[in-house]
Amino acid sequence: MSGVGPVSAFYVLAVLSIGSALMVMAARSIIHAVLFLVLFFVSLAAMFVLLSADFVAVAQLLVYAGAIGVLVVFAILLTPSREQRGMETKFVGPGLLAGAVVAGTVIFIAFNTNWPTASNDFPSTVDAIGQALLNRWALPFEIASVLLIAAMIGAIVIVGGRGVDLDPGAAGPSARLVRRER
Amino acid sequence: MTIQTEPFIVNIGPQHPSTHGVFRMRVVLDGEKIIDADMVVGYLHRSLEKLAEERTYTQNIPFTDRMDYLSAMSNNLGYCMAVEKLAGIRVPERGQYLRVIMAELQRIANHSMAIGTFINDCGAWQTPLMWMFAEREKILDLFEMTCGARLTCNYMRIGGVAFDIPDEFLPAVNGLLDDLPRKIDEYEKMLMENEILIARARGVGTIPRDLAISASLTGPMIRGCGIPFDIRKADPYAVYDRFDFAIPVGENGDSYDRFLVRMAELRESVKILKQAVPALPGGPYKVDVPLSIRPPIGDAYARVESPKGELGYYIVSDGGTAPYRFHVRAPSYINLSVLREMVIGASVADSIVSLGSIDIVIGEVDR
Amino acid sequence: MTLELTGERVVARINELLPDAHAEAVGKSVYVPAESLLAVCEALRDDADLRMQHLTSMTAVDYVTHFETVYHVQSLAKNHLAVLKCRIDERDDPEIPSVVSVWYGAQLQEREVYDLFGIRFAGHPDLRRIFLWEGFAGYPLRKDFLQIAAGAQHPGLPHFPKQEQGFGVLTGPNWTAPPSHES
Amino acid sequence: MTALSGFLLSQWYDLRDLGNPVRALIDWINGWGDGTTFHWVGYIVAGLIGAAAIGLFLGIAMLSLIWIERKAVSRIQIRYGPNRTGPFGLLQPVADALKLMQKEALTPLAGDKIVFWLAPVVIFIPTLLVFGVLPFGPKMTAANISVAVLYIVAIGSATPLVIFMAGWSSNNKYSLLGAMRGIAMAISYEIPMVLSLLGVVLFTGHMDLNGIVQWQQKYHVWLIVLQPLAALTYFISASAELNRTPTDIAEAESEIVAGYHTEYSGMKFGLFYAVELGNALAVSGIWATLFFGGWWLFGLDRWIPAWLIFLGKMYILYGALIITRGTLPRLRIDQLLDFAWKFLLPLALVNVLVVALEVTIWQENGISAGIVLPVFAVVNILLSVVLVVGYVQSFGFARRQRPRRARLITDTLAAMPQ
Amino acid sequence: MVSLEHFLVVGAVLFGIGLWIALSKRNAVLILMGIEIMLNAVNLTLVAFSRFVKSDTPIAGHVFVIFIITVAAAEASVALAMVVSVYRNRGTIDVDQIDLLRF
Repeated sequence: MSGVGPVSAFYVLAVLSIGSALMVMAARSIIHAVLFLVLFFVSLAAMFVLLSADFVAVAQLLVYAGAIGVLVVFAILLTPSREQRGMETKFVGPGLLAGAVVAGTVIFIAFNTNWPTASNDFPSTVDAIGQALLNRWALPFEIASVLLIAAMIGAIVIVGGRGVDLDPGAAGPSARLVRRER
Repeated sequence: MTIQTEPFIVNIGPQHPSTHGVFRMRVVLDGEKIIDADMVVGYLHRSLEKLAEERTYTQNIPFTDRMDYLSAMSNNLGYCMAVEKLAGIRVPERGQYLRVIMAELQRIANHSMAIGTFINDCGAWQTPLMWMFAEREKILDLFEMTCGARLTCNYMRIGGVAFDIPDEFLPAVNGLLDDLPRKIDEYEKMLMENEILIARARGVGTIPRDLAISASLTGPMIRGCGIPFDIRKADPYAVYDRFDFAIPVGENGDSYDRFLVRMAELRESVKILKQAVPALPGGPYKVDVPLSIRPPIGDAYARVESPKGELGYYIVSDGGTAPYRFHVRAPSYINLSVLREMVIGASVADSIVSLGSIDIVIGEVDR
Repeated sequence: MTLELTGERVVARINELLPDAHAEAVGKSVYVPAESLLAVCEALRDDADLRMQHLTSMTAVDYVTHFETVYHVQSLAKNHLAVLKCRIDERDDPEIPSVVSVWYGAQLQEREVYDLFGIRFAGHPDLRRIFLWEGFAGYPLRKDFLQIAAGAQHPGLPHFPKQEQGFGVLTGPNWTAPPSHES
Repeated sequence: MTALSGFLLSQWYDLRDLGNPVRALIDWINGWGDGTTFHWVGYIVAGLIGAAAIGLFLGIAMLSLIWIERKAVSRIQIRYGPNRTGPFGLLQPVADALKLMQKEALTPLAGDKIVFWLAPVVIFIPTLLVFGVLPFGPKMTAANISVAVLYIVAIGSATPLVIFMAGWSSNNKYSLLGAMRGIAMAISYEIPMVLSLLGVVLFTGHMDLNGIVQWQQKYHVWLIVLQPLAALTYFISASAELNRTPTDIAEAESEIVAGYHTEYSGMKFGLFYAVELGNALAVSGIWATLFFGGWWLFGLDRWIPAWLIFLGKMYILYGALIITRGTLPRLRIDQLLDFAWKFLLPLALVNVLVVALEVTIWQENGISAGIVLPVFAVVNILLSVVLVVGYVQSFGFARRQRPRRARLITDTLAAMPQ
Repeated sequence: MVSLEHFLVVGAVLFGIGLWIALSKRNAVLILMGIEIMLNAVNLTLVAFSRFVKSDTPIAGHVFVIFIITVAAAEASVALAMVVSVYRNRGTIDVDQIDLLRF
């Protein structure tokens, strides 16, 4: 990748994503941590655009920044706020060491293998992904959809404490909601 | 183990867009549902009942305008009738007719305001309110024509009315009475079949019939539950017994039925006015009564069907120029006694709608 | 027309229903002693003949020597109205049984009477001041409260009574709770 | 006529394509020095011009919208609307802006100051980004990316988080309640929106907006005729995402004072107010592009500049949003969520199913568009009418709840309960 | 000139940070955030591979990332559901105190 735009964009985004990831670690309150996490997701989406993977970038923006960001926010609101100071366990040091070791090995491998590089730049990945998903990877595609359904139902069953259901009496949009006492 | 979420206390407080004035409801929420509600009033308490004991009977008339400032005419009428009953004064025919005409005009103005703000609480962006204000303006112009003030008219005196109507009053009233029915049809076409309004108001703030009677509700509140109690029919004062009109009544006492009752009452008032205005007799409009009248010792209770309900005045006289005791039975205040039953268990949005359907005016609640 | 029942007719009916409740008629109103107030109200409400199901208005009057609570009761079915009164001679701590158990509508009206007259109602579910704030000393509608007529003609009332200090100028936000550090 | 059009359509003065002067400027910049060293300057200037164009357009559009909205809503309410400031009240938006600017912007003490200050700024970004994708003319799209439709939905899905930021940081019960309501509703309305857009993309085979407009130009038809169900679902769910009146429970004035922007005052509140108008304009822009043929108008765009047609359609469709705002009362939160999950979602799913069926029939046996499109149009319109009416009858109001007028009684004593 | 190694370095550093967060935080929700960061780092490297490495089906990288995104979404929802139900039963989500399996 050459040219002044992409190169400068790469460095800016690299700093942004690594910085926001670090801030998730260092944020005082957990709400700030979530917001930095969303910033991290958005910067990663921008990184994908840089790698001309436009469908993946938009999917990441939609799923991560939109859905999972809000999901984590709701989780925080449902759990007690007194623990939101995000205190660290005693593994801060060893954790940093483990992270550094893993990162180091990957970087070592990255620089020492000669990758058969070829700059394949796709004008538009959407139809290519579509074709791939429904032809070569049709089976994993179906399994993924089954997995999603299972996860959704599982989440509802685990958390569905006081579910609400429809008061059979009144029909129509104004039906009264009756909170089911489990 | 149930997680104990600490109660979420919210003040639907004195400054709130839809509490019709400085009315405060301290509400304990569990999510959207209200677990407990406590009404805090007294922000507009001027203790008129104490002040009235220091002033002569005629000086007290302006106080009655300031109580339910949206229907000043009915307030004046109630007070003057109480004093006349105490002092045994007979009001001439023309005075009686003028009183009825002004009271019914005031009812139309008040109901258009009540319906407009009720739908405003359901969330419509002031559109119905503005439509109905167009009518209300015409009526307020009529009041301004006769007694100089639009809201606090101070028009009635003990023994009759303060001024006779100017010449351009009758044509203006007749013009108004001609296009009012058409306008009311237009409101009904706009509001009656509105699915969202039905969804928001039907079944909200329902009051059972026996609770309505036992909680001494009056006006559209009790008529919404299907009980046709209206003082103009039960205890016809002034010349109401000469007109034939009907009392609208709802079915199951929810906010939507109260809205239907108020809409139908608009029509009934027009029917009364159509009979009263042509039959306006000539002759004196006022019996001259000494300014500092001294009614005989004793007490009297007179009541009037104000747009909010039964407005009663209990006056005790000790023979002096000032009333010994001046008590007002305020319909808005007593209609609030069912607020807890309507609000607890409902969501925040529903509680605002049911509060709007009671149609309270804080001046009357706090006195 | 709403028939305003005379005192004798109501008392006659009461004596039939409750012989020992010695109520007496004075003109159009019926004086009922405090002890038998609840029984009389209950009887009037459930009686098929009078059917007093709707308590229209409930208030009190301060006759300097004694208090009087006034109940205007009416029957929607029979379309007649009666006036019950109850004398309370006690001046400094008047107490009277509450009729909330008979008519639910009396709840707010009794709170108002307690707030403005200081008459306590036994059996009232939630007897608190409704218009004035808890720290307000004195009951405004009593005749001996800040007698303005005795010469003080200025309309505004610079002095409002505070809890312990009797008369004193109430300033700023601390006029509700009595300042704890002083007492 | 030909002389005039010749002059107008000559390369330099082709009003239909505002890109010319910009293209000339960038070529001139790139020509500096020895032709290649300053390309990065050209690159940055082109980016800046695109951004400035959208920013300026949005700023002016918002000012005009404030005036249009206030005048139109007042017309619905039979009153004059602003007519004091300047002729016909035209300076009212300026007056509003100045008023908001000089008002003091308070910050709640116990609130989260940084997040509180950040929320109004961040909420502006999605609005601007959506305009970057809208095709104002055949060659006038800031960024004609190939996944434009999904991009619009992705940007839309970021707003609930910003609403949460605003609601959480103002440390006020009403705003937290409003923020929670806003998020719950925005999420549950996102799915019908995505499915309705899926229907359009499936039918036209393009995901970029300019492609869709060209598709409509090629087949000489507006998509609303072919996809009425998708248009209806998109309009309702998009106006729900915007918190416009039938569904403005996130900032319901009558219930929770002003929802998530209760604590905001001064220009911060101004930003929230302007963003709401900007989003509404964006939605009507998307609606115009997808269903009403964007900048194309049955060949008329040879004479009238394309961007003028697009602006006209955008403002006309914005009128639809004004009408719903002026007339409909607000639904309750649980009714709204019911409406999304029980009415919009099935409708959108059925629409996607039908469209997929139609596309396979059309592509497989290669029937010419001339025959197949009118047939699809009729089938789709009939289907949408049947579905909507069928739903309303079955799920709508049971007969017994249908409101009757109040019962009129003349002889009241007889009708009294004993 | 930005080449494959640059993206791999960024991916590795992000993965390290994600691991660090997951290991050192006491609040279960924060651990989950760390896992999300690690997954995203993997996504980045995959897309970088599909962009720079010679292969007959370069789109495979993208498809793989799509699958990772769906799995991550499902995993996040189930994990947070568990966190909430753990809080509901234990009254706390402090990872140190949830040590029933520890001997």
